[in-house]
Amino acid sequence: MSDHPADLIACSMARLLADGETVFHGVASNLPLVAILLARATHAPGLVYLNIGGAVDARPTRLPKSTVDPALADGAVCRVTLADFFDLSARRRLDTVFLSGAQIDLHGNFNLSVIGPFDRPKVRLPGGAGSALLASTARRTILWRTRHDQRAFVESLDFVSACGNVEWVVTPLAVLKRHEGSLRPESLHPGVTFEALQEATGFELARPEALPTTAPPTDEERKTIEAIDPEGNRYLEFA
Amino acid sequence: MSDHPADLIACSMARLLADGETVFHGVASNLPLVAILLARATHAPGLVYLNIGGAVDARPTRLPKSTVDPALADGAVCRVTLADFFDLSARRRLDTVFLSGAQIDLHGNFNLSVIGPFDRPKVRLPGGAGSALLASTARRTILWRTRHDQRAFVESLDFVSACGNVEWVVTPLAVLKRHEGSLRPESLHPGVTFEALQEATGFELARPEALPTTAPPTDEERKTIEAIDPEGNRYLEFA
Amino acid sequence: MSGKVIALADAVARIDDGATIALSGNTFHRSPTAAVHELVRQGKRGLRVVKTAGAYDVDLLAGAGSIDRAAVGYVGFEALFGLAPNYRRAAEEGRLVVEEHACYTVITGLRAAIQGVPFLPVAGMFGSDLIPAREWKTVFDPYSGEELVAIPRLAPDWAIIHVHRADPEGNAQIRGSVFEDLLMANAAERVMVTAEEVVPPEALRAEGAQATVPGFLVDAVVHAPRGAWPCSCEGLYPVDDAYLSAYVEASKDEAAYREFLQAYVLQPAALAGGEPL
Amino acid sequence: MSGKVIALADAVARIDDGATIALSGNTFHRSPTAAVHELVRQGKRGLRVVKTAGAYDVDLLAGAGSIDRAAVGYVGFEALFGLAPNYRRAAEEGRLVVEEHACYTVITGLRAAIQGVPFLPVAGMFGSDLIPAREWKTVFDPYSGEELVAIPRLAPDWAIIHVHRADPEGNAQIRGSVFEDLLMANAAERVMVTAEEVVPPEALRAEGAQATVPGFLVDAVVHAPRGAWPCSCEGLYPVDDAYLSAYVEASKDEAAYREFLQAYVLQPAALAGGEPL
Repeated sequence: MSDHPADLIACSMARLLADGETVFHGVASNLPLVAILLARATHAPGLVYLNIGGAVDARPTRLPKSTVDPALADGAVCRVTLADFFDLSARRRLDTVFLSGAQIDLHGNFNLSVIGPFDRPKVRLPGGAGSALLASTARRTILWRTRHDQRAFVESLDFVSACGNVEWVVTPLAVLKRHEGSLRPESLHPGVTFEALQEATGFELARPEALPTTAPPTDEERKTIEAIDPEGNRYLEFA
Repeated sequence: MSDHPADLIACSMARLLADGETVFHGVASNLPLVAILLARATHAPGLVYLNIGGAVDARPTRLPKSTVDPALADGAVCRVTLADFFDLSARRRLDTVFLSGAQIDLHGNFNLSVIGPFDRPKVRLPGGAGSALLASTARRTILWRTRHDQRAFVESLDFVSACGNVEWVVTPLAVLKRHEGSLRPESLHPGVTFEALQEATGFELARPEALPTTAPPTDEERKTIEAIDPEGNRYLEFA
Repeated sequence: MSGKVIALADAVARIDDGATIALSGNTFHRSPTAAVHELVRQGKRGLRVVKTAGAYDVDLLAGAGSIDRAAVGYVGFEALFGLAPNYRRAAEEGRLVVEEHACYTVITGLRAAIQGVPFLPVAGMFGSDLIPAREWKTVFDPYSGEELVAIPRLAPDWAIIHVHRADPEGNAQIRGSVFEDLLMANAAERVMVTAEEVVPPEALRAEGAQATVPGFLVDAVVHAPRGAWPCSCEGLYPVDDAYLSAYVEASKDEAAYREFLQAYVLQPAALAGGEPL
Repeated sequence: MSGKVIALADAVARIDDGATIALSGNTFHRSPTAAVHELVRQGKRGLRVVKTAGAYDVDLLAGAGSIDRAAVGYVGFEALFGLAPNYRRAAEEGRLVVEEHACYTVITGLRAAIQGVPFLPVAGMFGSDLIPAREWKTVFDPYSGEELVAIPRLAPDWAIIHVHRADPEGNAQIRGSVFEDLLMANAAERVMVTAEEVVPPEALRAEGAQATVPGFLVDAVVHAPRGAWPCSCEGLYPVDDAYLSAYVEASKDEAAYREFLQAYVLQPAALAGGEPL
């Protein structure tokens, strides 16, 4: 049975979360949302889940398509505002933030702003949202990207929307980690070779001595993901 | 019938308030509190009353001795925090603030900090609380002082806690207004002569051509003050 | 009801061409859409919009040509429909200047306005091309010498805030997520509240200090039931996916977009909002 | 109850001599008095207290010799009893350094800590002798050149917050005026909550997001009924004028003050608080 990349990504990200840490996701973050809820349902019951609507430790019972939806405040213990979570990050008390980039470079810098010149772009992207501040102040950033090709992983960004404490990058092909300022593969998803990964990546990857295969979701993880997201919102970004 | 100076002060201050303005008092401000409630009960029903507990437009039914008391939030339409009111002042949207000074000089600068050197004072006063910011950012400051003598109205302050937009000073002897940077009497309370006022004041006062007598409280004002403050908290500062 | 309650058209008529307007909510949630539609109907031009994360609202204003500047952290249709089609087209064709912000710099700029200071410093951000692109300057901490990015004051002429309930004095209650709305209401020169329900003068007080936005900050109150539609209003109605899907579909080409605009926005009948497609 | 709930003495024992402590409430209202009394009982020394407007709490700590610095906007007994007798004596005798603030500069310093920046600029204040006395420096707006006073970060080691209810995870509910407590809880390195009532883990959640202070900011929860006495706790009990009057009276001379301290503070029996004099 072959897992959908969304499930591999969600599961790989969930496993990166430690019990008890504070974790934040923003807009358009369906995969991080599933990852957070999966981690909380499995190995990290004390995860403190923070989101853009200002909900503290909500327990949503239904996943909306928009990750700003009020449904993501259900069961919260406290409601503050987005500004409070940015402040939390600014003072280095936010443990993990999930961010994404249209383009990502070797150093984990990323672009969500423009393809082409900033003032007259070829493609106007949505904008970095909170990234420029969060990536540089949260204790660590986990990036995800639902496409792994040379348009996404580039030698040179058209624009650096954000850079900073990127620790992990999770894609449909691999889990990469930043070592001494450069991304390198930490595990390859089932069926992916280093050569295929390098081929899909616009910058040169260091080849580590040991390069394990990403453990696919366990049965428990698969069941939990399905229970969390029965409507399959985690696949939206692949549409 | 001779009015207690507290009633004259409260009444004179109430008359200075315009309908619809935003007005704030802080700690230890029993007379401003009575003045605000009196103005609202008479000529200024649309006054927006703000206080240190963050209550917006409260309608206290009972006056506490402490002007930070939760009783002063009764009937509020909204509860924010003190910080919001300081911000309001900082952006020049607070119309009137009531402040007091242990020492007040000719220019309406005042001292609530120390008598003697700052670092080793002869008398350590309570401190200026919000004054240093509010006096310089609120659209106007009304100062009150329950004692009018040469110790209170001085040639030279031991310490300038605050200075700024002081417009009025109300005392047991007179109502003073700042004209071109200097205080001068605007009206003398019943029975007070200019000479007596000058004698009680440590700096030289300009003598205006016309110097009316402060109109004593009307019967309606007297009745309203008594209804607002039946326990006489307005006299506390005279104890 | 008297007080500050006026008709939507009259309230929106008070907004001048060229004004900077901050819009409540975040992406598809509690956007002041009724007022946004009216801005388009009145043919406003040269507006500048302020929002941390916009979606339909900013996209529509960009497509209709109402805004020529957008001070925003994000404009998109999330994973539902991807890029914002009209916003993107306007920016790519040079009709819209995107003053890209990080969401936190929108917040910081609003805070500067609220606190009466011309700028506020922020932690982090070095290395982002936003600093040169936006010509943001730096300051040095006078105590330690540390260099910090200085975000200039962002003071909207108007904040337009959609709320659950408001009274005639402008005291307004938001249920659930407040997003950046209180910052906007405090930072703006003037505030328009559009309310699902206009309640009697004493209602919010009698229920115990239920106002989120104090009335003294508010200039105009508009009764606008379903006024966030097709966006959600917490506890009342969800995002209208079908409408948004049709909007995005129509926006792929200019003629279809104009037709859609005519049918769903320019007709005053569309004002009430929410008739199913 | 497990989680973060510990005994008052154990919680206070975690505070080191020399620590900077921020105290909840304002003048006579919702001061964390139970913890303040315990600080005195444990003979802490060299503490620095942070508060916008203090009264009995700061005065008691000054009289007992627990604090040698006070970063405060106001310390006094309002019009009830005038000057703070022990605070005043300690300052006048050189035993206490008063780092006088305007209340707004306490708020601004806490905000700087919250926002992770070493300073924040404030509007106004020029002409006040606080600027030279506190050696506050200025910054220039890099856009307009305007000069502004820069308030340095004020980051307490501990915030001690008295609340109405808390759960074992530290989620804490304050009813009514929050004063500067949320700023303190966010700015501080560690947070101790003293609670009138400790509720079961799910209570605040089940009632609908009732926490004011989120538990992830909180390190210790102490069950302290009447823990603000002799100060008020909104909705529960008023200011104890009789106690405060006796305190102020006793404080006029050092021997009487010591006796009072012995009878009402140093006896662990006084912990519950509020036995009428």
